[in-house]
Amino acid sequence: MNRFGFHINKSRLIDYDTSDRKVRQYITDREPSFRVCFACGGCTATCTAGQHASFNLRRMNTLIRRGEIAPLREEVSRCMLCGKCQLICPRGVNTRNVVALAAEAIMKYDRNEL
Amino acid sequence: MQLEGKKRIWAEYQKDIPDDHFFYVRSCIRQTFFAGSEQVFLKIMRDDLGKDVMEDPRHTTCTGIGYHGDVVPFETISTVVARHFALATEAGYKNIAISCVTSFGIYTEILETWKHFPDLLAKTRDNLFKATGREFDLPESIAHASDIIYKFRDELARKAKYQLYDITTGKPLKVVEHIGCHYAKMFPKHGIGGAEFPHVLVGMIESWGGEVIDYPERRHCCGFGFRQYLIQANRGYSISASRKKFESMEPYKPDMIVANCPGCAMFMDRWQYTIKEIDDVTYGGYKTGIPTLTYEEMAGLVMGYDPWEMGLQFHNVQALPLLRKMGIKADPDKRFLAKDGSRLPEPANLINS
Amino acid sequence: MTVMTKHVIIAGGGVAGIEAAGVLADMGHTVSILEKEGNPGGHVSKWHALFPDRRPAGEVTGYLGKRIENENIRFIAGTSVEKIERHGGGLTVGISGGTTLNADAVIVATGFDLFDARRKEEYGYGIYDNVITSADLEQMFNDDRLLTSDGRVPDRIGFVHCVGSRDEKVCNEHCSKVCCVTAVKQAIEVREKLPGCEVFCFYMDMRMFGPFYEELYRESQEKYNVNYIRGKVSEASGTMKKRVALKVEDTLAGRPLKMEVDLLVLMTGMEMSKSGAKLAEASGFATGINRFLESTDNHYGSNMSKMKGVFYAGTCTAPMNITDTISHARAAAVEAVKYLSSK
Amino acid sequence: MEDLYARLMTDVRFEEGLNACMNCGVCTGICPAAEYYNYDPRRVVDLVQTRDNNIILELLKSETIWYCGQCMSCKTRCPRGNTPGLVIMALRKVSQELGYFTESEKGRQQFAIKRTVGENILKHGYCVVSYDVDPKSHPEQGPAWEHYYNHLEDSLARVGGELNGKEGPTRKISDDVLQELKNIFEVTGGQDLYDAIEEASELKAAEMNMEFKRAGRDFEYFRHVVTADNGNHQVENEDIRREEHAARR
Repeated sequence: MNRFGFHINKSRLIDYDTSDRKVRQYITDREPSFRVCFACGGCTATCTAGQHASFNLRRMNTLIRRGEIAPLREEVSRCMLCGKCQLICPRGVNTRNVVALAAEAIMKYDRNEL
Repeated sequence: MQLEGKKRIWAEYQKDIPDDHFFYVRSCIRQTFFAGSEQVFLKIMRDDLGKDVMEDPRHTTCTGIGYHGDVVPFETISTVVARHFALATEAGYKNIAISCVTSFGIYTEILETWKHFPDLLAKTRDNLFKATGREFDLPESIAHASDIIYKFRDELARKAKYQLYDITTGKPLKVVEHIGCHYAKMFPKHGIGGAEFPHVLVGMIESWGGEVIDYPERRHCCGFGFRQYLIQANRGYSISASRKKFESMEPYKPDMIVANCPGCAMFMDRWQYTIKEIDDVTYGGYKTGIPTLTYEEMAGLVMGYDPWEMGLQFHNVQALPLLRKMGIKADPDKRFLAKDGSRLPEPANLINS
Repeated sequence: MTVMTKHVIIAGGGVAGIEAAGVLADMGHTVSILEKEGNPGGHVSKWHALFPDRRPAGEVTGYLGKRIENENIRFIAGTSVEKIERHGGGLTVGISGGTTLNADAVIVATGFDLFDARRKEEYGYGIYDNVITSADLEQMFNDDRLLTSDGRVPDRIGFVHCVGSRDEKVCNEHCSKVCCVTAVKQAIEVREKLPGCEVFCFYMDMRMFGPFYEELYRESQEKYNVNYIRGKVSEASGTMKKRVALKVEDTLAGRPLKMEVDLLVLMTGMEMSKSGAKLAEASGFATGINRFLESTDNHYGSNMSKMKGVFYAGTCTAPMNITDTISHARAAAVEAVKYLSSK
Repeated sequence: MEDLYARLMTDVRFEEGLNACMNCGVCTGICPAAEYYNYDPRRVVDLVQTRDNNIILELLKSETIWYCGQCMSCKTRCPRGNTPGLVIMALRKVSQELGYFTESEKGRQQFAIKRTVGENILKHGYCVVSYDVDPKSHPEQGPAWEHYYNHLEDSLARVGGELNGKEGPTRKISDDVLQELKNIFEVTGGQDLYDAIEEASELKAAEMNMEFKRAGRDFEYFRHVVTADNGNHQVENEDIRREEHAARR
């Protein structure tokens, strides 16, 4: 700690002018149905992983769209890929594939391959 | 930007400010950190404008920082404010002039609450009588002290010795105006110009020859946040909010910041120093910091008051370059003097010194 | 059966007024349409294209133009109805200029005003150059000139829903219904004209109430990659580069968001028209808390006023799309005919 | 359990501050606290309007209600006429009255505000007084303040004031006047709130095995509440964090 006893805080803002949407692009190119999510939350309500851990696919999708990928690393690993969400999605999003692609994209992102 | 649009809004939010006979209440923060500002306000009012301003030494804090720090209940602060109304009533004054923006917000909130809940007014009368034996009439008007200077800005402009004008370049000074949140965000119709485009400082700056900067974070809070500054562990909140503003205004190369709220003026000065210490970053066109003034100090400079007798030297960002631009001759060696006129050691690490 | 020709005055020559006149004229009545503006058609005549099928607005104005080419219809431009009074068995209608006319029945079709976006001060309409309204954008489409005030091709455009609607700060608690789908339509049009331009709609709820609206919304996502952010824009500011900086909460992410756009489009809602409000006040017509005309019953009396012989048509009673306005106007005409034949 | 919602409703600020929220987020969009804390005023209002006493109890014990800076920017623009900042003020009051504030790190800080600002009011007649802003505990005030503070009488004289004078800035507030203030605090519940803060804090200090004194500021618990920062206040997802914390234990 510095002599003042506090730090200048980091911003929690989603800054769309500087955020990185490569992961979003990667997913959308390979799974176009990702675009039509209208954030009803049906996936999250039915989610098996969500019953036991704080996994929220609806919110994860939103963060990917905004280019906020930092929380993604933890999130994707929580999904058990059971696919129940896909059965319930009223817009027919291939949610399972979205999660798989997100995991793939974040790996590539970290290796500078995106 | 289209000025016509702003003028339309300014025309909508005007309020009646009385012409004379004010009962003045001081501010905790202003009298502590900018005592010279309160004094120069009184001098301008009394000596330059010939107004009657009464100050009763028996008035106190409104307890606003305690109220917004959540240790003082609404019933208590209402009664403390009612006591000030009682003092004004006893002295025969109907117009309250308020030094502090937090107080101004609170006075407004209390009067509005009493309007909607008359039983709370009755209860407050009761409480005040029980506690002090005092009774009060509601004031006819309440104004923030900056409202009053705004009202007389053109008269002051006619009597001014200096302008907000850079004599070295022949251009108006670029001024960032910062309005304390509690001035109009809670009750837009009680602020000159409303909440989104307040005119109270813009009017002064333009009347006195300056040019106002409208930058994206203009309306953002300075970050005081009451408990967010009072407690050391929380101060990251406070400094971060000010930094956000500095970064947003920096590209416009402002010559100074002026605020009508004592807290904002204090923080926007102090945080420039702290940010320099923590991150080695200074703001201002030439990395010299941006002098941050109270509106009384700005008015005082224009009216030709001695900057050191207003206390401009007690800011971390020193105003010497600004004074040079305005053509004000002020001896830097006379900034820090003892009562007997002897020189005190100059503080180290001031910005712009 | 012989039809006794009666004289019906219609206050307002927009979609509702013209359609009601058309129905009455078809049935042999003499109709005078009094329109305060110089031309018939109302707001739609200034629009470029219509939702949900994005047909040119000209097709509807063309239809309306043909509708008033009827020997039983007299279209009086530049004249407004100021006051309606009942005298014995008939109605007298005070018009601008101080003259009065007699009528057997009157249909009020004074329509709506677009919300004056300057009243939402935090968005800076009329102050920041690149803040425009949905009506301004239609004009840009008409002029085929989709540029910022300083002549740049926009890279990013934001649409703010509910400007002047669902907002007690401007005394409009009602939903204006059509702005959501208008934003979707305009977003698609922008994406078609400028494929390189990112488009964002800031909404609270997507109210896709009509046939093929929801489908249009989906198409905007699927085919046009329009972005939707759930959050009411808190504040817009001008930047040094004449862009517009926005502050909003992305409520689905639960975090504040900031973004700069080149153009900010305010989806202005519908308000009771000022002329309609004046007429209502002078004539003693009841208005609701939303300030639109209040009919005798929300469900089965939506064309009925409390003054015998006076009927309401279209958006003077509530925000409506064109389809519903035309249906409502036809119903008003039917009610008027029923009344006239019973006299 | 006491009906906490009903209790909140007796606060005029709560009644004024809470209508029906439609979760538009206009408050959070401009909230300075939402940017630097894991804080969302929209969510607070939405939770409170459930009227669920269990949820309200959680809030009263939470860090969440202590993040707001009461700038009141949320009041200007709410399309439903709510003021999340006022709702927060009402929640904080009840949290202190019922002693729940000591359950959170940020809430415990109320004790220090009472001992500083709170006591200044009754002792000196002002919330802040120059001789109490010690540069040692306020290094962020910088060199200008340090000079001013170290030469208080000289500095004040320079700007036309007198320390503890009869009038003007930083004058001495007379004992009669201070007595009036004390009476007001007694009559209006101000003193009760002070007492509630003291009482709960003393209990908490004992529970935390920390030194506590009934006056002053020079003891462990005071220093702790002023400086403690567990580093979790900005964390993106508090739930995840809590869960992980439990898992590690």
